[in-house]
Amino acid sequence: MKVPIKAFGIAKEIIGGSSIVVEIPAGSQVTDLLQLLKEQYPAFKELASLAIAVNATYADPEQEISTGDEVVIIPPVAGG
Amino acid sequence: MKVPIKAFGIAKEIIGGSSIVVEIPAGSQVTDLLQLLKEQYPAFKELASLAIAVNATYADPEQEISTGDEVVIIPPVAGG
Amino acid sequence: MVKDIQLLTSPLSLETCQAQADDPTAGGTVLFIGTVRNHTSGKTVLRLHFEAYEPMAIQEMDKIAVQASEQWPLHRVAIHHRTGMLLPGDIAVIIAVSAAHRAEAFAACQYAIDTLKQTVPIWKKEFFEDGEVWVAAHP
Amino acid sequence: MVKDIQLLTSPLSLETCQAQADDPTAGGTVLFIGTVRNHTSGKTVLRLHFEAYEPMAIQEMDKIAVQASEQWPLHRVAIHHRTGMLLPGDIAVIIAVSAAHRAEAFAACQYAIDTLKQTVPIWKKEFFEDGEVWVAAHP
Repeated sequence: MKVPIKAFGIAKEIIGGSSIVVEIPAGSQVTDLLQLLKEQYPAFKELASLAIAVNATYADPEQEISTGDEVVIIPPVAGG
Repeated sequence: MKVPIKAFGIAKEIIGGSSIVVEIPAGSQVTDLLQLLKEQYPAFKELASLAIAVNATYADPEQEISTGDEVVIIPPVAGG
Repeated sequence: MVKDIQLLTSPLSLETCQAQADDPTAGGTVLFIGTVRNHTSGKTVLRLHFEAYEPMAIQEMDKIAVQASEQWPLHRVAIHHRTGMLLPGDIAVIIAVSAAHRAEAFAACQYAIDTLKQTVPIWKKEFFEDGEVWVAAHP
Repeated sequence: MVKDIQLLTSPLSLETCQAQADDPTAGGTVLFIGTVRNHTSGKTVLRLHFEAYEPMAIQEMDKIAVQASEQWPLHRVAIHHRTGMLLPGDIAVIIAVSAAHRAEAFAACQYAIDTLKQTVPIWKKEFFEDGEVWVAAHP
């Protein structure tokens, strides 16, 4: 399935835009997506951390991604 | 010696004014003054605490009072 | 517990946060104010850009207020975070907490800023004379 | 450590205290704000009068700032206390502390308000519909 993914902060610079669409098998988990992203964009491996939010909530690695989910790459946060 | 003593807060109401002059023997200590005040004004015994400041600093009980000292009765404080 | 959670592009107001947090039955209000520093590792910061994943940032700040009030009996919590371009000295975040006892307001306010820095999806880019850097991005 | 210690008969200003405490190299500023409560032991407070032994109150507040900065590495400390007649909701005291690390600013600010309430010669009389009382005077 095709999953649109939004990016913020340094992730936007790494993917070269504010969103991309990735092709992943149905039933893929967050951990699979993270691995795919790190393969496609090795710069992600150099970050202090990398998380995925699904529907505006931090997702567990085992969480399955479904069609229609809002998926967002969360590089290290630095609020405050 | 005659020592003028200033009062604030409830101490002012207890002595009935913003200052009094007490007669104490030369060499009297702060503890002697406190005892004298409690005898003359028994309402001081009912307070949660009673301290004496000499020259704008909390005085130890053993401190001697000298002529010219600024002596102030400090009832329980309640700033903030 | 009453909460007021905001992401704002306009300057943050101490008066507003204090008014939001103030409670006539509270033992005191504690505010944390984070301002933009003028130096980072010896380099002069010219300006700073805050970017937020807004719906999630609001939700995460809301969670912080809720989790704080589960740990301490709070009256009110206000969390205002600025986004966009800021200059050194500008206020980036204000957290205001009131509680019946001030020790609880201190503890909850400190918990809130510590947690905000760890969980809220807001990113900060510092601009120097010779370049720019996403803060905390790399180890 | 830079300090700004004031007893004031005019309304206290958050902006002023924040500006006094703010430091472009600090990791954050913590403010404690004490306002006049509208109730005490179930009775409505109409107004409140603060009286201070001024030179000693200033000296004791100054000591608090110095002692705090001996315990924690602080950048700036502002302590402003109001005197005279206040109404419920009015600000009675503001303590603002900045430090390189926010944990130190929190600890020092809490130390300052706790100590102020114990040592600074300021007295508070609460006025109710049916009388008045010097706060904390009796056990």
